Amino acid sequence: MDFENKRIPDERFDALRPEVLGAWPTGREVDFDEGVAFHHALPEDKRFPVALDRADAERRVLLQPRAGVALLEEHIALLQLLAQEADVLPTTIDAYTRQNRYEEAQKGIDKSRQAGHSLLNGFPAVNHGLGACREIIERVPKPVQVRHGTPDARLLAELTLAAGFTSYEGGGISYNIPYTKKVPLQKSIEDWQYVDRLVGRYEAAGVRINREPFGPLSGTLVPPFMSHAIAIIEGLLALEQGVRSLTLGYGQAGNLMQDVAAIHSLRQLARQWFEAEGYGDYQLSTVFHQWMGGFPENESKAFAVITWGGAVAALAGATKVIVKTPHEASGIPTGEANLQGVMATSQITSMLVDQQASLVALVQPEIERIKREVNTVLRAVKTAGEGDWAKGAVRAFAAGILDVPFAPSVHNKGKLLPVRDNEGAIRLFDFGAVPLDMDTRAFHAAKVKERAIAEGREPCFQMVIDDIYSISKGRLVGRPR
Amino acid sequence: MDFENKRIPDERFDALRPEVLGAWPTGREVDFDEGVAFHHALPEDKRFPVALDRADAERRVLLQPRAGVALLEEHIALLQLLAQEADVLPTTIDAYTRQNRYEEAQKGIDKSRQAGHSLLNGFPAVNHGLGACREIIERVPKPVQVRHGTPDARLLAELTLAAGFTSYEGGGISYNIPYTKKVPLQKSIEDWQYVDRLVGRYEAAGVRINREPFGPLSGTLVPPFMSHAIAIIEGLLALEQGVRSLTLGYGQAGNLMQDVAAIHSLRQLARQWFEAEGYGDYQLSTVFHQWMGGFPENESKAFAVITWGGAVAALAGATKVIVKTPHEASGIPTGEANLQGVMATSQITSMLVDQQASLVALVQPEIERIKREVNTVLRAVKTAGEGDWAKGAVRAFAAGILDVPFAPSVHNKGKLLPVRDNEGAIRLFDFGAVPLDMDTRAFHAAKVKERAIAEGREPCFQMVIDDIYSISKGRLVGRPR
Amino acid sequence: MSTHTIVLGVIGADCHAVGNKILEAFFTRAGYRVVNLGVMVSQDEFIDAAIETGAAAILVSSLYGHGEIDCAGLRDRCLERGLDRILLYVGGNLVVGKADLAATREKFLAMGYDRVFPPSVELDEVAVLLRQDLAAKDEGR
Amino acid sequence: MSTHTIVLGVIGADCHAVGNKILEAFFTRAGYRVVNLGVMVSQDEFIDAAIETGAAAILVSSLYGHGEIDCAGLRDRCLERGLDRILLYVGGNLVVGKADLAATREKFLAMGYDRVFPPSVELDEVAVLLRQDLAAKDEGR
Ligand code: B12
Ligand code: B12
Repeated sequence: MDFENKRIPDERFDALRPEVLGAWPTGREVDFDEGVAFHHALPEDKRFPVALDRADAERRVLLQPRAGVALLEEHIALLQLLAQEADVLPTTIDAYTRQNRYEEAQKGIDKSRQAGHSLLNGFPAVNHGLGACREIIERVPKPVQVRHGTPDARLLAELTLAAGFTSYEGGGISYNIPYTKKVPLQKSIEDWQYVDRLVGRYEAAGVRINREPFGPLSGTLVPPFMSHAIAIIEGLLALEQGVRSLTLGYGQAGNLMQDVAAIHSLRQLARQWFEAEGYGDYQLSTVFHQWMGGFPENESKAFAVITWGGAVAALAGATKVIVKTPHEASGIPTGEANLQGVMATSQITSMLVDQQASLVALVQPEIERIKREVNTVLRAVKTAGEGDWAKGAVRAFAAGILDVPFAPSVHNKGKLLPVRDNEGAIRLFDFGAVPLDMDTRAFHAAKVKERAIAEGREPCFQMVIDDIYSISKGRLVGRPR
Repeated sequence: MDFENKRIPDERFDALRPEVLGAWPTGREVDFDEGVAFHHALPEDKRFPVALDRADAERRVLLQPRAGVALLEEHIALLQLLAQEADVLPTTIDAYTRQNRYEEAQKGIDKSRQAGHSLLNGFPAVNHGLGACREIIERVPKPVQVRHGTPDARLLAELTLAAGFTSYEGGGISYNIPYTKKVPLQKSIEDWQYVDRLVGRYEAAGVRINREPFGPLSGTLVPPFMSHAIAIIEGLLALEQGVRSLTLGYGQAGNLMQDVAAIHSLRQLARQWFEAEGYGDYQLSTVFHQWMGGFPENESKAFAVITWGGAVAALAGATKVIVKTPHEASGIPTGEANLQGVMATSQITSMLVDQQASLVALVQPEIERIKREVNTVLRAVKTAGEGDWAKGAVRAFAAGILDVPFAPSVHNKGKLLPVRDNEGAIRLFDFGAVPLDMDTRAFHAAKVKERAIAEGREPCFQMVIDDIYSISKGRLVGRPR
Repeated sequence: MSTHTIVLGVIGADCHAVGNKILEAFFTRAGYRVVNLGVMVSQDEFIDAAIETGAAAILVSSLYGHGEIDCAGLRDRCLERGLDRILLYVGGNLVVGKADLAATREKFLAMGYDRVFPPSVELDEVAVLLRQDLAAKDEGR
Repeated sequence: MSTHTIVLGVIGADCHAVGNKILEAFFTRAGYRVVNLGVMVSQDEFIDAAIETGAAAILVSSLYGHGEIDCAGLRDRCLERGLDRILLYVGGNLVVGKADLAATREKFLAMGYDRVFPPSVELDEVAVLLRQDLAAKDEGR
């Protein structure tokens, strides 16, 4: 079959399935119809899409931590602890499972049993199998999402969705470029078309499952327009396969105006492009990630970064905020540290949620700028794909039209270089091959120049390095010392 | 001598002095000329006015904690610890000393020695005497300010200024109305004229000492215009006595726009009124107090409140921020908890300090509103005093023109009732006898109404109570549950 | 049902007025005759007011940390002055520093207070306890 | 002065690329010939590259927490494959969780690494140590 942005025909999907389920013994446990029945019996307050809708209606920001450990009981206990203060919960998958290295995941489970504590950086859901995943849903009182970073996440999706998870993070671009080195983009997009089609089939069976492309990408100085463009492409790919509940994401940049503008523009752009491409009748929400780059080691300082993220999420009116912890710079957090991050965020989001309206007028110019950039890039992607978004995405990465700063993938050009301006907004230092118009280029150059003058140095790569370290060293703009 | 806003003549000051210094044996240790000589020898980086000037020039926010314990060695160790992260330091005085109850303070010192830990809520500077205070200045590497709440702070000032402290908090109104029950306002203003005159004498001797009226008053839902009016009156009283370095203060309300507007309007109003009243050649700075009302007990949530205070201080461009601690709701913080508050604040202020300019345009209407309110009230005070600010202040409190919500003093009418609007800004529910113009009244009423409608209840006293508790319960606006 | 009188106040050199105003509003609404002495109340002022008004309980607040010093001896002073059946409640940030609640409670119970409350107490719960304690006292009469 | 070659990479299934790019820039500027293998590098890939380029040191990064599993046995494997004099440095968030630095260091020293670094290490300090260690090695030659 051709590689293109077209709904996978049922015959083809059914033909692929045995191979997917056969990749690891637990795959045999999957029974789609039984899964659908289980979902139908799920109470409302365990359903992710319901929680998202309610939050937007009530203008509340949902709080979601990341969390996953090697063993089932410990994992459930962890989520139960976090459920005290979090609105929706995660099951974060370990990094071996993300690479489909189930043998190594098994070693990690075994060694964790011996060590008496988790040696894995997440919950190896595939190895644990369907029954274990089901237990999570049954014993945790709130909606649970699978959060990972898996380029081929087909088996993981089959297992966890059948088990009753009601939201699934990732996408063919956002779980490839920042998370892998060599996986071809066409391969990961195809594999994610499978996942989205699976979600579409649940939808057709009356079971709504939320899908969330991973917004922050490399988490490091990603300009909003680039992550927005990719989020919208992943949204289009998902809609085509029948997904009907989408949460588009964005990782905090650090500048108040840019971040608020980013969330507003993300919603507006998504609606525009989805409509223009002929999709209606879907549920759209946004997720704001607290600072995804390097954190300060000191826990009090980490609390400040966490709180600022929560503040901006609330002021921007995001539907959901992904919460960091005071242990971020050091290692996977204990349950207590994780809960602390949620509590700090809870305080600040509920303190600020009534002040959303105040900044809208102010951020309008930045909204317009982001829109213009995204529209330019998306048009170029569509052209590259001769009208097809799947082909367009692959070709755009090859050409550097889409380019994610600091991503590890060899399929990413890595020519686009971001840098902060004098107020800490992320601008472009080197445009690489991204086809921005001349006015936009002039704007970025002027902003970077302004900072360079303030610092008495030429725009240079050291500036970018300084910006990478800045928040972990207690600044936003990486000024020379 | 008449009670009026006139510089105390030297003869009168000299005549008062023996009585002041005789109030407690340590008063004998004071030698003004020796004190002046010590100040002249002080290095620049132990001088408060220098730190304030530099911060404004470099657009940095100075961080200052509160701290004071019963015994000298412990107190110095505490300040040395805090000096790691704080820019300027305090010596917070215990509550017996604040009421000139030196015998009780002595009991507190003795009991603290026995107990092996501080049983006092501050450092009893008068009992410890000049030598001990001098040691603080000598052994602490940064500028140190006396922070207290003393209606008659003459002896404390004589001792600590001669010892080398370079900043002194308080004022005849702000250290009376929120801090006492029965002290007549005329008495406390006269006693603070003495303090300001003393500072003026140091100034004349070439020693600049910074003075800081206490901005937050009762710390609880004080509308900005009321604290601004009082801060400006105290500024005028201080200038008249020869004070030349003034830091005007404001306690965070919680609404971003109102708080940023408050700091901007405070600077502008002070300049206007000081000039209009004929004062030039002084140094003006501002201090922003992180939330001064009830804190959440949970330490993570307290970190969020602290961080938000730091964020707004930076966005508003305050010269200095007074930092709370994660122990705030529970008790006097340990040194470590205190340092944690400073570190969180340090992270957020340095992350946001470059974004000050962004909000100026947006807050303009709120700035204008505050200015109009303050101007109305100050004109009424001046009229009440027949042109004299000292008399005006006393008469304005008696008439309810000046009125501090929730203050304990019987000389405060307590008729003004504040309440939050639907975005959390502090507005007026009951105007009491404060002479605001009709348009302003209509604005407040409309804002309160808007909230009442959103909550489906009439504006009522329960709303005010809900607002008092709200931040400690994780909200800003005290919505019905 | 008899309306009990209760005396409120913040002891010592303590100026924290907000909680005190809320306690006044709350207990008034709860049906008590409230005599509120405000802030900075001495032990004798509490006792004078209780004697004068025939109060059934004194609710002492201490927020500023000197509670340990200021509150000691109030029970003895009450007995000395003939108040031998009065309920003594105390609440607030009773000692200096973030202290262990149980230890603080012990300390103040040992001083002769009938009940000891942290600042986070729900006033509705206090009202229930006060009703019970007063009823028990009335029966014992 | 001879220009040493050093091999950089992030071990295992670890995709954290930012620190790796910075290490490359830093050591290049410090005058080394840097062979950067990027992320997701297996033990054998490290060794192949070191043999091929005659590298004097391998700088292993592990950020994602599986360092304890991924890094074990690298020293033995080097010896097996004839790399008997190579310096092995390791750094990053080496174990799962916020761990005691000293304990982690012990653990990795016992695995045969010459030096072990936390994420907060100043690269200038690493450069000094690397210069010293390489000089000592050259002398010992
Ligand atoms: C950005 C980031 C990501 C991005 C990475 C994008 C990319 N491709 O680069 C994304 C979002 C994709 C990501 C994913 C994951 N991450 Co991550 N990530 C981070 C984060 C926030 C910053 C890392 C960073 O770029 N720092 C900036 C650079 C400059 O610093 P650095 O990486 O530490 O490198 C420096 C030093 O470590 C040192 N150094 C490193 N190696 C060596 C070697 C030697 C010899 C020497 C001398 C020095 C040295 O020098 C470097 C330059 O200064 C950190 C937490 C933090 N530090 O705040 C977590 C963190 C590293 N991630 C973590 C985890 C667990 C994951 C995931 C498994 C998801 C999960 N379970 O949460 C996945 C990994 C999947 C995979 N296959 O690897 C954990 C690791 C936990 C642990 N060790 O206990 C961390 C610590 C967060 C946490 N506390 O949970 N992550
Ligand atoms: C606002 C405030 C101030 C304002 C007070 C204005 C005024 N006149 O009212 C100002 C700024 C003037 C002030 C000054 C000082 N304060 Co003050 N202040 C606070 C703060 C932030 C809030 C208090 C408040 O109004 N809360 C809201 C009300 C509704 O709650 P509440 O007072 O706790 O009262 C409730 C309960 O405690 C309970 N309750 C109280 N009494 C009783 C009694 C009974 C029988 C019962 C059942 C219940 C009960 O019910 C009340 C209603 O819900 C608290 C810390 C906090 N809580 O966050 C510190 C705090 C109380 N202050 C403190 C201190 C030390 C001082 C000072 C000495 C300065 C200093 N060294 O820092 C001076 C006091 C000088 C003096 N002479 O008293 C400390 C006390 C420390 C300790 N106990 O270890 C605190 C805890 C802050 C801290 N962590 O350091 N303060």
